[in-house]
Amino acid sequence: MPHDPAVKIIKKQSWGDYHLFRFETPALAAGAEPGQFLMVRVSDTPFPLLRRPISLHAKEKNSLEIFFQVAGQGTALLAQKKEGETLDILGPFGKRFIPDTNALPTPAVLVGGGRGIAPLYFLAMELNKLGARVKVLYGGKSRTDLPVREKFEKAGLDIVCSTDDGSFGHHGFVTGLLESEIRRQEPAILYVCGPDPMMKKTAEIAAARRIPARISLESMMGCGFGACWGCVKRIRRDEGGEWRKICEDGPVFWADKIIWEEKE
Amino acid sequence: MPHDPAVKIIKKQSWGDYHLFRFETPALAAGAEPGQFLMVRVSDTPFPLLRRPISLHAKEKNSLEIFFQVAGQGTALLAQKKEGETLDILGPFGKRFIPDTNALPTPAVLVGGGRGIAPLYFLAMELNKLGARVKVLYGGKSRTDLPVREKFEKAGLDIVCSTDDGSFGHHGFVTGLLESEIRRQEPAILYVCGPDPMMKKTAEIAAARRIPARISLESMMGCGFGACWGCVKRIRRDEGGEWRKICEDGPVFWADKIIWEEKE
Amino acid sequence: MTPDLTADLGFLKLRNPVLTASGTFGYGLEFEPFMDLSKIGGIVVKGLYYGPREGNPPPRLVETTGGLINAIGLQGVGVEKFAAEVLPKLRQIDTAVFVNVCGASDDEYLKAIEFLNAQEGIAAYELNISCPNVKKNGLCPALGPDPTYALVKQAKAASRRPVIAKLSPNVTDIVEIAKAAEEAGADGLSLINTLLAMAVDIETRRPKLANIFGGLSGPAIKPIALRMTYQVASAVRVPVIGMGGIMTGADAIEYLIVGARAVQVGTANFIDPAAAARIAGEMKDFCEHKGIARIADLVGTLKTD
Amino acid sequence: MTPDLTADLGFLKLRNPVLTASGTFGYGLEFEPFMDLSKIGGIVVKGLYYGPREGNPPPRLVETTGGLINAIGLQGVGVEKFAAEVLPKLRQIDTAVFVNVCGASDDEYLKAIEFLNAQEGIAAYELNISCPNVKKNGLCPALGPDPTYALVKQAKAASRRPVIAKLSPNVTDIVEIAKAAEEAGADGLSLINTLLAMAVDIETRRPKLANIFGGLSGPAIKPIALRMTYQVASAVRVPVIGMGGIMTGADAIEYLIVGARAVQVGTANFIDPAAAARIAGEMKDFCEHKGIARIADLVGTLKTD
Ligand SMILES: Cc1cc2nc3c(=O)[nH]c(=O)nc-3n(C[C@H](O)[C@H](O)[C@H](O)COP(=O)(O)OP(=O)(O)OC[C@H]3O[C@@H](n4cnc5c(N)ncnc54)[C@H](O)[C@@H]3O)c2cc1C
Ligand SMILES: Cc1cc2nc3c(=O)[nH]c(=O)nc-3n(C[C@H](O)[C@H](O)[C@H](O)COP(=O)(O)OP(=O)(O)OC[C@H]3O[C@@H](n4cnc5c(N)ncnc54)[C@H](O)[C@@H]3O)c2cc1C
Ligand SMILES: Cc1cc2nc3c(=O)[nH]c(=O)nc-3n(C[C@H](O)[C@H](O)[C@H](O)COP(=O)(O)O)c2cc1C
Ligand SMILES: Cc1cc2nc3c(=O)[nH]c(=O)nc-3n(C[C@H](O)[C@H](O)[C@H](O)COP(=O)(O)O)c2cc1C
Ligand code: FES
Ligand code: FES
Repeated sequence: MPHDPAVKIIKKQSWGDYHLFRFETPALAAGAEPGQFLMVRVSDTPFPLLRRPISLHAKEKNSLEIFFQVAGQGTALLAQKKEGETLDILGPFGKRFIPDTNALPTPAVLVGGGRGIAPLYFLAMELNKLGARVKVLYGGKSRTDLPVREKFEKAGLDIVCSTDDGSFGHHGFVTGLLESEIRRQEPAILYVCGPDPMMKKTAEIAAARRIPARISLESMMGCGFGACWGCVKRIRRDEGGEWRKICEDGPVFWADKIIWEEKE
Repeated sequence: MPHDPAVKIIKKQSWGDYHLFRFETPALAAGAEPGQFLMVRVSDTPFPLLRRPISLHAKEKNSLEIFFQVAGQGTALLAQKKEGETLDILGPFGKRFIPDTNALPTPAVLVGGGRGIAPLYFLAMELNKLGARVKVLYGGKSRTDLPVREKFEKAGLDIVCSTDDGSFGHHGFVTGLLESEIRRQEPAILYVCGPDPMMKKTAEIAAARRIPARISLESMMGCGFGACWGCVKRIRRDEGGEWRKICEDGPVFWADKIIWEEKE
Repeated sequence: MTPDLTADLGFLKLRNPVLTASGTFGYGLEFEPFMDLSKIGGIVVKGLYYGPREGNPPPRLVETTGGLINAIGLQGVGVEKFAAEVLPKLRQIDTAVFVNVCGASDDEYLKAIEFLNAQEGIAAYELNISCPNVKKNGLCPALGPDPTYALVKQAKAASRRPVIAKLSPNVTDIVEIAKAAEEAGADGLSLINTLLAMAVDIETRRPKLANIFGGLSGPAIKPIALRMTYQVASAVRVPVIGMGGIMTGADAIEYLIVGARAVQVGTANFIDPAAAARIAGEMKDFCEHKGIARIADLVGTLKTD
Repeated sequence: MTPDLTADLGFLKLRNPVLTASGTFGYGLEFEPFMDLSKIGGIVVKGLYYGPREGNPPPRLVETTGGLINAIGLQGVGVEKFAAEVLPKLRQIDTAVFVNVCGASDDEYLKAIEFLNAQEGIAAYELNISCPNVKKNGLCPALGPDPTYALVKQAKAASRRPVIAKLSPNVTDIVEIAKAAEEAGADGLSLINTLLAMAVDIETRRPKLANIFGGLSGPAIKPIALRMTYQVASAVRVPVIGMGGIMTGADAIEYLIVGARAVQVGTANFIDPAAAARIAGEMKDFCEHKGIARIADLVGTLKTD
C-alpha cells in the first residue's frame, strides 16, 4: 500500500522560494523511479483540501528527496514544515522517465526550467549509473533561481545554466542553450521538465531535428492515482487525440504525442 | 484600534490539554480588565474560519496571559503554537467583573470549574490589590485537571480545590465546596466561571442565600464585538427576558438576571 | 496614477465598489473602532422589520468547513428606533447607507418603507426577499418569480428611493427570479443571500441550531454565488451587486469580472472587522499593478471564447 | 459486543452503510492497492453512458475553500467496454456494485439499462439525472418534477434491477422532485449531486474551468446536502442515500440521524483513498462507544422538539 501517513523530514534546505526535503520512508522509496511523483498532504486541516503533486528529486536506499518552489498557499504551507516533522504522503505514482539504453553512448540531454529541474536530478543520477553520457541544461530567471546547480556539479554531472536576465551563465532561455548544444553535438535523446511554454518550444525543436524527447507534463490533480479524471491533457493516438490522464498514463510522454493547447 | 495582528508569544506553559501563553502586546494590554476576553485567530488559513474567544487570565504592564483547554480543532491548532510565534488578536472585549467595593471587608469568593478558572486569576489579583479578602474555589475532574492551583498559591491567594474523583482536595463538585464555604462564613459576593451546569447550580445556591453573584457566560461567538447577534442568551429585564449579546452586554452578568435554558 | 475606483449603480455613484453585507455589519457603528467608514463604498445595515423583533433562540451559529451557518432570525430594533437612535449617527458618517428592509407580509415591507421614506440619510432600500431564517423550511418571496414580482412592484410604488431586490440562491433558476424583479421595476439586484443548511450534533442527536435550519455563508459558498452572479449579470440590464464568501480583493475582482458593478462583504467582517476597507485597498492595488485606470472597466469582462 | 452495521435498502442489504460516490472512485479497481473493497458497503462506479464519451477539455478541476469544482463531463468507456473489461473483475470482489447510468436523452438511458440488464454482477442502477456538467447552464432532468417522473418511469419499466434516482441540489424544492421520482417507482433516492459553481482567474479573466461551470463537492457543501437529505428523508418512504462532504464517521452519522439509510463518500476518496473503509470503521467505533447495537437504529432519530 503506497501510503505512508507519517513520513519524517530528516533534512530541510531552503533557498528563498525553493525548498528541499529529505524523507526517511522505506515504504515509499522501495521501487521509486525517476519521473514519478508523490501526492503530499500539506496540512492536517481541511485547508487545503487536496494533496499536492511533487516529483521525486532524489533517492537513496530508504530515503527520498523532493525539491519544490512555493507557488501558492499549498506549497507555502509545505514550506513551513520543519525538520523532524512528519507528512502524510501517497505514492510514488506515474510512469517513469524510461532511460533509452539504445542511445547510451551519445549524450542524453536533460532540459530543466525553474522547479522543473526537480525530477531531472534523480534521472541524471540513474543515467549516470547506467553509463550514459549526460548533459544537463538548467534555466532560471536569474542567478538566485538556480539553487540546485551546485548539487549537480558536486555529483560530477555536466551542467550548463542559463538565466533570463543574464546574471549567470547563458543570457536567455534554456531553449537557447539547447539550440546551441544541438549545433555542437546532436543529442540522442532529450528529457524535459519546466514551464509549459518552455516544454512546448523544446518539443518543437526536437520535432524539427527529429530528436526523440520525453517530456514530463504538469496538470491540476485531484487524486494522483487515476480515479478522478481531472488531470487529462490531449495525447495523440494513431489518428486524432484523446484526453489521457497525466497521473497514470504520464506525467512523462513522448514529445510528439503531446497535443499542445492553443491559448490566446 | 483594539487589533494587534502580530501578538508575540513570549512564554508558553503546557499541562496535558491545558496551555498558558504570555503575550507581549502593549496595544491590547492597555485598559484590559478582568472578565474581558480576546478574539484569537488560531491559524492563518481559512480553517477554522472564525476567531476563538479566550478570557484574559493575567495582566502585567505590557503583557497579557491566556489560559485555555483544548476543546476542539480550533483550540488544538492554538495549542500547537510555539514561543516566539505570533498571533492575530482582537480585543479585549466585553464587560468586566466589577469589583464590589462595598463588600470589600467580607470575602469575595471566586468559583472556577475547569478552564473556567482562567478569568478568575486576573480578577483575584485585582481584588487583592484593592484590599479585598479573596477566597478561590477551584474544581476539576481529577488532580491533573488543576494546573494553575500552584500559581494562585504562589501569588499568596487563598485557594481550595475539589476533584470529581477525589484525587485531590475535596471529593465532589466545586459547588459542594461552595456550600461548605457558605456554611463557614457567608461571602459578600460570588464571582463564577465554569461549565454551564456548575454555573447554574451556583446561581441557585446564590439565589437561595441571597448572595449577589456575577457569572461569566460562554456562548458560540461569530465576531466577539456585537456585530453578528449570534452569541445571545436569555437575560431578564424588568419583566420577561430578552436575547442579549454575551460578547457586548456580557460575558459577565448578575446571576439573578440569567434565564437558564431548559434542555432535556 | 491613482485608479478611479468609483462604482456606478446608475441611481448612485459609490466611492468604491465595496459595500458591507446586511446582518454582518450591525448598524455600522459597531465597526467604527476598527475602520474609517468613509473608506468603503457604503454600508447595508442589518435587516429591519417595521417593528422590533426577538429573533431566534440560540444556538444561532454553527461553524462549518469554510462556512458559517446562521439562524439569527433578524433580531432587531425596528425602523422607529433605528430612525431615532442609529440614523442620526450614521448621517454624520461620509458613506452611503442602504437599509435592508424585511417583512413577514407584503404589507409589513410597505409599512417599513413608508416610515423610512420620511427619514433622511438613506441612499436606497435593499429589499430582503430572501432571508431563509424566518419562515419554516426557509420559505421567502424570492423563491418564486410571482411573489418576487408582486412584492417588488408594490415596494417600488411605495418607495421614494431606489429599490434593490436581494435574491435567494435556493432556487432552480435564479435568472427567472432576477428578471421578475427587474420587470417589476427593481433599480438593482443584489445576490446571494445565504444557502439553506443544517448541522447535527451526533452526541445529542439534535440540530446544532435551535431553529434546525440556517443560512450558509462564507468562502464555502463563493463558487456557487459567483456562478449565480454571472448568470444574473449576463441576463439583466439593471446593476448587479455580487456577494458570497468575499474575503480578499481578488475575490471581489472575480465578481466584477463576471459582471457585478459592486460587491458586498459579509462573513469576512466577523473575522477581520476592517475587511471591507482592506478589500477596497487590495482592489486599488490590483488596478495600480495592472495599469487599470478605472475599476469599472473590469466589469463584465469575462472571456469565454 | 460488535455492533450490527448492516444497512437495509429494502431491495438489498449492505454490509455497512458506506458506499463510494460515483465519479470519485473510478471503476473501483483503482482503489484496490489502498483498501480491501470488501470492507465497505458497496461501490458506485463512475457514470456510464451507452457509448464511450470524451468528457470536457481541461482544466477540469478547481480547488476552492473546503471544496472542489469539477467539470469532468463524464469521460468514460461506455457500457460495452465496461461490461467486457471491468465487470468481470468487479465480480471477483465481495462488494455490492451499483452502476451510475447517464444519458444525453431519455432513450440513451434506456439503451444503457437494457444493455446492462444482460450483465451479471450489478446490484442496482443509480440513475444519474443530475449531472451539471453535460448540458449548458447545468441543465438536467432532476431540475424538474416532470422530466424526473418521465425518465424514472421509463427506466423502471426497462430495468430488471432496482433503480435509485440521484437528485440534484440545484433546485428550489428538492422534496417535490424526490416525490416525483418516488411516484414514478424509484426504489430509492440518492442525494446530492454537485452544486453548479464557477471560479475565475483574475489574471487572465477566464473561467478557471474550460467548461465555465462545474459541480462543487466536498466539505464546503455538507451543510446544504445534509439539510436536503433531511428534507427528503422526512418526506418519502423509499430508502434515501445521503452524500455531500462526508470526510469522517461523524459526518456519516449526521446523515443517518437525519434519515439516510446509507451514505456515499465522494471527494474524500481523492485525499484518503482508504476513506470509505476508514469511515465505516469510525462508525463502528462510535456504535461500540455508545452501546448502539444496530447502526440502523440511528436512522431518522433527529430530535427536533
Ligand atoms: C506530476 C507533477 C509533479 C510536480 N512536481 C513538482 C516539483 O517537483 N516541484 C515543484 O515545485 N512543483 C511541482 N509540481 C507543481 C506543484 O504541484 C504545484 O506548484 C502545486 O500543486 C501548487 O500548489 P499551491 O497550493 O502552492 O498553489 P495553488 O494556490 O493551488 O496554485 C498556484 C498556481 O499553481 C497552479 N497549480 C495548482 N495545482 C497545480 C498542479 N497540480 N500542477 C501544476 N500547477 C498547479 C495553479 O493553477 C496556480 O496557477 C508538480 C506538478 C505535477 C502535476
Ligand atoms: C467569553 C468567552 C471566554 C472564554 N474563555 C476561555 C478561556 O479563557 N479558556 C478556555 O479554555 N476556553 C475559553 N472559552 C471557550 C473557548 O472559546 C472554546 O473552547 C473554543 O472556542 C472552542 O473552539 P474549538 O475550535 O477548539 O472547538 P470546536 O471544535 O469549535 O467546538 C468544541 C466544543 O466547544 C464548543 N464551543 C465552540 N465554540 C465555543 C464558544 N465560543 N464558546 C463556548 N463553547 C464553544 C462547541 O459547541 C463544541 O462543543 C471562552 C468562551 C467564551 C465565549
Ligand atoms: C450572521 C448573519 C446575518 C445576516 N443577516 C442578514 C440580514 O439581516 N439581511 C440580509 O439580507 N442578509 C443577511 N445575511 C446574509 C448576508 O448579507 C450575505 O448575503 C451572506 O452572508 C453572503 O455573504 P458572505 O458569504 O460574504 O457572508 C446575514 C448573514 C450572516 C452571516
Ligand atoms: C470528480 C467528480 C466526478 C463525479 N462524477 C460523477 C458521476 O459520474 N456521476 C454522478 O452521479 N456523480 C458524480 N459526481 C458527484 C459525486 O458522486 C457526489 O454526488 C458529489 O461529489 C458529492 O459528494 P462529496 O461531497 O462527498 O464529493 C462526481 C463528483 C466528482 C468530485
Ligand atoms: S489526478 Fe485524478 S485521475 Fe489523474
Ligand atoms: S459574538 Fe457577534 S454579536 Fe456577540
